[in-house]
Amino acid sequence: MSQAVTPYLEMSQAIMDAGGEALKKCYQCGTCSGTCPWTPITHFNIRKLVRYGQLGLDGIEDFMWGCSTCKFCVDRCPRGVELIDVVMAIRNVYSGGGMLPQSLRAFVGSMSARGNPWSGDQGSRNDWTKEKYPLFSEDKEYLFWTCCTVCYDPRNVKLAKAAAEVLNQTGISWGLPTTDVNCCGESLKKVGDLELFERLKNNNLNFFTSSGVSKIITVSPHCLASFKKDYGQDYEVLHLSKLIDKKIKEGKLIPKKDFGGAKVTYHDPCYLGRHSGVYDAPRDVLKSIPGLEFVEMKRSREQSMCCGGGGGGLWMEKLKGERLSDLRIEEALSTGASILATSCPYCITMFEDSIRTLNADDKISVKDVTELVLESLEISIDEPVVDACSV
Amino acid sequence: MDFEPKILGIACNWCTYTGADLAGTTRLQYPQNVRVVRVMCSSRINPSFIFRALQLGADGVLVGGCHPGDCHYNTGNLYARRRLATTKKILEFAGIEPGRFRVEWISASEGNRFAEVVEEFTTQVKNLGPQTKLKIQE
Amino acid sequence: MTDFKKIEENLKKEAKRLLESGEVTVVLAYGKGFDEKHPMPFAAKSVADVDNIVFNEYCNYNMARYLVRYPQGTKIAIAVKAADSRAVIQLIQEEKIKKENLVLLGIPVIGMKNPKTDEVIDSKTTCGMHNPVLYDVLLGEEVHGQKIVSPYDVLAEYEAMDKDARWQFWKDQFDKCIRCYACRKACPMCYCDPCFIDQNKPKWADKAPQSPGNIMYHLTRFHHLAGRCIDCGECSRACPVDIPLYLFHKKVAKECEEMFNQVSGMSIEDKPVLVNFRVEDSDKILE
Amino acid sequence: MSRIGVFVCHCGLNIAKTVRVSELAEFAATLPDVVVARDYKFMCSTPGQEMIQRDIKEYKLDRVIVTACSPLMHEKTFRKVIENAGLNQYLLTIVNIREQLSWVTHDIEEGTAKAKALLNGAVYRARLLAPLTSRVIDVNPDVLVVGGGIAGIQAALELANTGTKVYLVEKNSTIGGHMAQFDKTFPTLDCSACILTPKMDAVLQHKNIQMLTYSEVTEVKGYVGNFDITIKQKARYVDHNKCNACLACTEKCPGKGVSEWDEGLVKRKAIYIPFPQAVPQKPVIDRESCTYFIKGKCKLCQKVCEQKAIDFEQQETFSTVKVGAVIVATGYDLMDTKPLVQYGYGQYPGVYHSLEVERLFNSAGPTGGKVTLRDGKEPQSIALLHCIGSRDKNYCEHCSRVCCMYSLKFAHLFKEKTSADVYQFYIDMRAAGKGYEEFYNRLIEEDVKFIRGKGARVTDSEEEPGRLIVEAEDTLTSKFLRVPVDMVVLCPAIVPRADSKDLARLFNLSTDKQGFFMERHPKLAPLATMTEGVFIAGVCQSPKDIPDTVAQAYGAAAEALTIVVKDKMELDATTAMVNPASCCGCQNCVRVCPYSAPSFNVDKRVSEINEALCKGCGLCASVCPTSAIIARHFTNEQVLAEMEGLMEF
Repeated sequence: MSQAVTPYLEMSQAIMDAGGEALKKCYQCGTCSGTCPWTPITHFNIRKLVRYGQLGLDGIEDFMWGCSTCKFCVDRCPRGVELIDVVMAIRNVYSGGGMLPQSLRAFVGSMSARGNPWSGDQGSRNDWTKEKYPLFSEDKEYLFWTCCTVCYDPRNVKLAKAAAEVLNQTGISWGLPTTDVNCCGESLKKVGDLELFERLKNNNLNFFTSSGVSKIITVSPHCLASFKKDYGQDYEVLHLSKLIDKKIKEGKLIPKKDFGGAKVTYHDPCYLGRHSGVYDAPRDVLKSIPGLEFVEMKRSREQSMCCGGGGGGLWMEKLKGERLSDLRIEEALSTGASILATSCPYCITMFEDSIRTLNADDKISVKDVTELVLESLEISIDEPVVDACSV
Repeated sequence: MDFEPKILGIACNWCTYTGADLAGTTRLQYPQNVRVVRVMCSSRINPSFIFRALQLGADGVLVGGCHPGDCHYNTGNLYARRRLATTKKILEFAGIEPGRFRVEWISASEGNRFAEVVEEFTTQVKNLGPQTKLKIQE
Repeated sequence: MTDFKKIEENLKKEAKRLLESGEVTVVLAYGKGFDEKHPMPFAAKSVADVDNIVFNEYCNYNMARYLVRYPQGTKIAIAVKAADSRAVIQLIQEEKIKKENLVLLGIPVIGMKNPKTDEVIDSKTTCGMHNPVLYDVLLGEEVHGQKIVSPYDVLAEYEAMDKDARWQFWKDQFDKCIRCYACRKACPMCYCDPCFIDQNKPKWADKAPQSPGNIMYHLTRFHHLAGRCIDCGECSRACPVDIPLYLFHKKVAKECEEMFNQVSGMSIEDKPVLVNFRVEDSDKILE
Repeated sequence: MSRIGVFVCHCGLNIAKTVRVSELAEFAATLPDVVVARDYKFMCSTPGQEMIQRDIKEYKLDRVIVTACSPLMHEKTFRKVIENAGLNQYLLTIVNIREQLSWVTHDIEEGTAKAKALLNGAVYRARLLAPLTSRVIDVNPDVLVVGGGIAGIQAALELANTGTKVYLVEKNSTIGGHMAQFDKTFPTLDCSACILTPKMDAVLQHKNIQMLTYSEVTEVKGYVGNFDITIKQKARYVDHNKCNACLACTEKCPGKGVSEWDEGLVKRKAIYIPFPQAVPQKPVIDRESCTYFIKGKCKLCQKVCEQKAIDFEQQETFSTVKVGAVIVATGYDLMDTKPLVQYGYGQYPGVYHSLEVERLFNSAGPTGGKVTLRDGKEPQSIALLHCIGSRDKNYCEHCSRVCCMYSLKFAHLFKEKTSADVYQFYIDMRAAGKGYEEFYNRLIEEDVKFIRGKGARVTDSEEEPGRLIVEAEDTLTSKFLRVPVDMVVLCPAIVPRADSKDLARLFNLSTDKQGFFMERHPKLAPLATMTEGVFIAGVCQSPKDIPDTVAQAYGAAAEALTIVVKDKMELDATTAMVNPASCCGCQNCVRVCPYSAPSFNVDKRVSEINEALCKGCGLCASVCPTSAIIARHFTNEQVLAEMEGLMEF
């Protein structure tokens, strides 16, 4: 077989047409790939992806799915290339050609059929509430937008409950979406299925409009970023950590429980930090909890490392040694912290997996900032234990 | 046929006129509705020039000067800012669409800004339609 | 209520004293007209003239109008109501007159009337102030306790109009103009000689009383008076076809106050706003 | 009735491509007062110029309209042309149909239509033009040079050698600039001091140069030919007339300041000369680090000074010089790289910027020319990181032009002075200069490791504490590299001086997007500025190397000379005047003029304008309510007529 290839500029044009216009600007300096957390551990190479895109070359199918859209490269790029747009465009063009990897097919299929990535029954979206919390109505100020992951994933349901309880303590009026809504579609868009994303988006927008929503609280930074950047509407969208920080500073929430000097470190979710610019609020919240000793990891804030769960990464299988979350857990462990706090359900899922595979359960636990706040308010969300005993 | 507005541009020699030249040197493309009168400084612009231009049938007037602080004559554009702002308020209260008169600071190095402003302003005036209020009917 | 008789007495007394002592050579005040409703601007040059001085609720004229007619250095006493004193201040700012040559006979007053309509001139058609801003002698008790009404309130109705309606309103008004120039004649700030509209080189506008020339005349005049008009309303009262010029002047004054944070004729230390600037003026004013 | 000739230029295809030029000429012939209209391929060529001159005579033209490129390009050319044909130069009108028309549209219909409107406006305006007489002024024969780096030094010497008196202002206490900080110069590797110090000395010795060190320009008045420049002499606290440069004071001084000259790598005394070859060889006292100024007592220097030259009471002084022309050569700063946290400057002691490294090589530098790290050890491995902040949309978009080459020079010197491995992390190697590519080849052979990939991050090594790791992708192999090194050298963007905006304001210069001073024309007038009589040279205009800087200095000297060599010069006649018959005495003109050109004649009750002070901005004309002020060449009638013409079609 000949090694010679010919540039295939129609492919290049197709990528640009799909929103990857920015690939024209790239001068291949390698800042992106040198910055990308994946380069050292996988064969994914963002610079090479752009280069292949520029010339329309074949052969990127096996590594184009590696990007977790952490935005580190975009912030550093000296040419202002919107690399995430390029990734989305390339994925769009290729998945349009039926080249979706196996592990993402279930994800996209579930999104298409059920409107959520977890193959959950749409009608049972609010089952976790046990009808304890109100639905949104016009007289409520805030819509509490529950991410699909906190509705369906058993670990993250705890986060949903914690969030709901904390919201009740803040004194604001809030309600939940009905089960008609679906996933915000953020990850789906990053996977390149722009058409399905539009459908999900419009469905959600219909709900917002018909029920008179103007202020939204999200528990997942992915929903936050999506509503702010991709939905193109003028809603006031707030991440829960910002609200909690505000309410603590106003004296509406008063953390009481003393953690007795437990060491906590904080992982900046890419979509809360680099994508949305929220760095201080979750830290201030942690620092306001009595008896928690706050330590920083080496890579923090703007320099934070990615957990690997963005851009569809949460649904893709990664080999051991090719997982960013493993590296991040090691970094957290090296600080001596016993609690790894974060503010994103994806990060929680990724880290809990890693802790299990690294057998670090006894050394560190992952908590959402909201869960720690609830604990410090000395409110329990555990199911009544009476029944369990009586069995 | 689409309405093609006539726009009078008045540009100061040192910044905006030079910037407009730069747009040409770098071959930027923009709509050709603006006809530019060159004056030495934006402060040369008498408010009556603006009223008169509208009477002569200009659908819009675009004034360009150096950025405040960078005036070739030190402070000329700082006076111009006040005088042209007042002109704008008078036009507005008389019932002339405020979108027909615009003042922009465009430096000699901002060829792209010039092209951008002309593009924007032309679209804006196009959307407002022909200016008939002050135009002297033959 | 103002005691007009008392003020007239005081005015005569002061005028007599100033002329007698030679402190001034002329007293600008008001004299008898063909009836009580139509007093006249009056310049008393001798003690004998003083008897002809009157003051009543129809003495609206802004006597500052006449100051620039006298040769520089003439010692003048002038009767000033609130707006009149602001005109004097504005003229001092513009270096047309000097404070040291003036004796300001301040008249605090409420209840001045428009002789045409017998309506009280209030903040609607004048600046709404009752006490002179600057004076040397006060001829009556200062007025206090009046309800404070913004002179700009009257604009609300016009500002709320849609721009086409507003254009139609002003076009109709300006179309009435017969170009008699009574407005500029009555205006204390209109001292230009020659007025731009009378020039042939350049010819800024047609001189015939037709729409285009009328509009050019009025719009340009509004700009010339921007930040200088002291809102005495004399232009509108002088207008034989009742064009409410005061409305436009008020609007420009309001905008100038908002943009430049300065009110005309309030301090002799100020510089007229359109021949002045601040580096920190915001570009927002151009939006 | 005037007689107008219209000359439409094709400018090759530049104009003719999007404007139907012959149709435009035919159209022109139909306009009022136009007696002849022609089009021609290149109107600025000799045959084109001769055609205009012939027609002026043949048709008795009294107005000429040239429809061509921007007036900023050839107005002067064509003014000469018509003047040589006996017509007053101000009777020329240029219609800009190239920069502002044919180059900004592709549509020939649109182009031709707009050209007609513009031409019509020009005809209307031309009919009202008046002949103007240029003012002739005396020219001051002296020149001011601002900035005592290599550009300023070279320009000053050139001028002085022609017999011109030069004032050389330098804000530091010595001349020499950045070049005096360097050890070697690329690509020839000659010693910077060896080629610079003789020139510094020549400045000191030259009878035609008055050196004003530790000084700054604070005010600029006047205009070309007659500038009045106020210069602040900062307080040195040492009387340089008395000081005999024995430097006993600097030995005794207990004060400790940070050596700016050594880029903060070492301390210096409070009374000091920046480096041994400084010119002048006379110390100054730095208030910030002087024990006396901090604590109120010490005065050791005063005690040891036999000349009694120390004067703690000295104040800053101001003087005014009069000059005919000015050369601005104020150089550059390096960009502060601290905000680029990924490179660890200021965080890791092993990370240096390029000027610090220059000082490490220099035998007069903090290490006596030995390359050692801050802990005194010799580095075993060194990484040079190109394009730090340069070619970067987030910081400076421009290429700093010299970094590739000085990095090669550094690599060579590292190889010469240490046994270290040297890595270059680059995006593109730019070696476009005489002998530069050859130098690059030489360095490749010296076994410098070139890595094509921008350095992405510098971090400390977990395995070997104290070492640094440079992370980057080698884009040629697509391998992610982690290179352990002892020393990282950042090549930061070259940026305008921090105070360049202030200077631009003083001299009325324009600045480009990055803040460098703008030349009048990028190709044809690279040293002139928008301010007549003010020229620029060196890196203050844009990043460049020493050969280019020196070449510009020669050029700027020649430019300045063209002004001061003449006793008299013509000034633009486009000033304002007052028609006293129309002046209402409002004095608005007096209030607004930035140059105090108008004054009020109290006796006549009218304003008058001093034309020598007037710069022709026209502000007074627009604030004059009675149109009594005539802004020559931009009169109300002329502007109104042009507007009318433009709006007619």
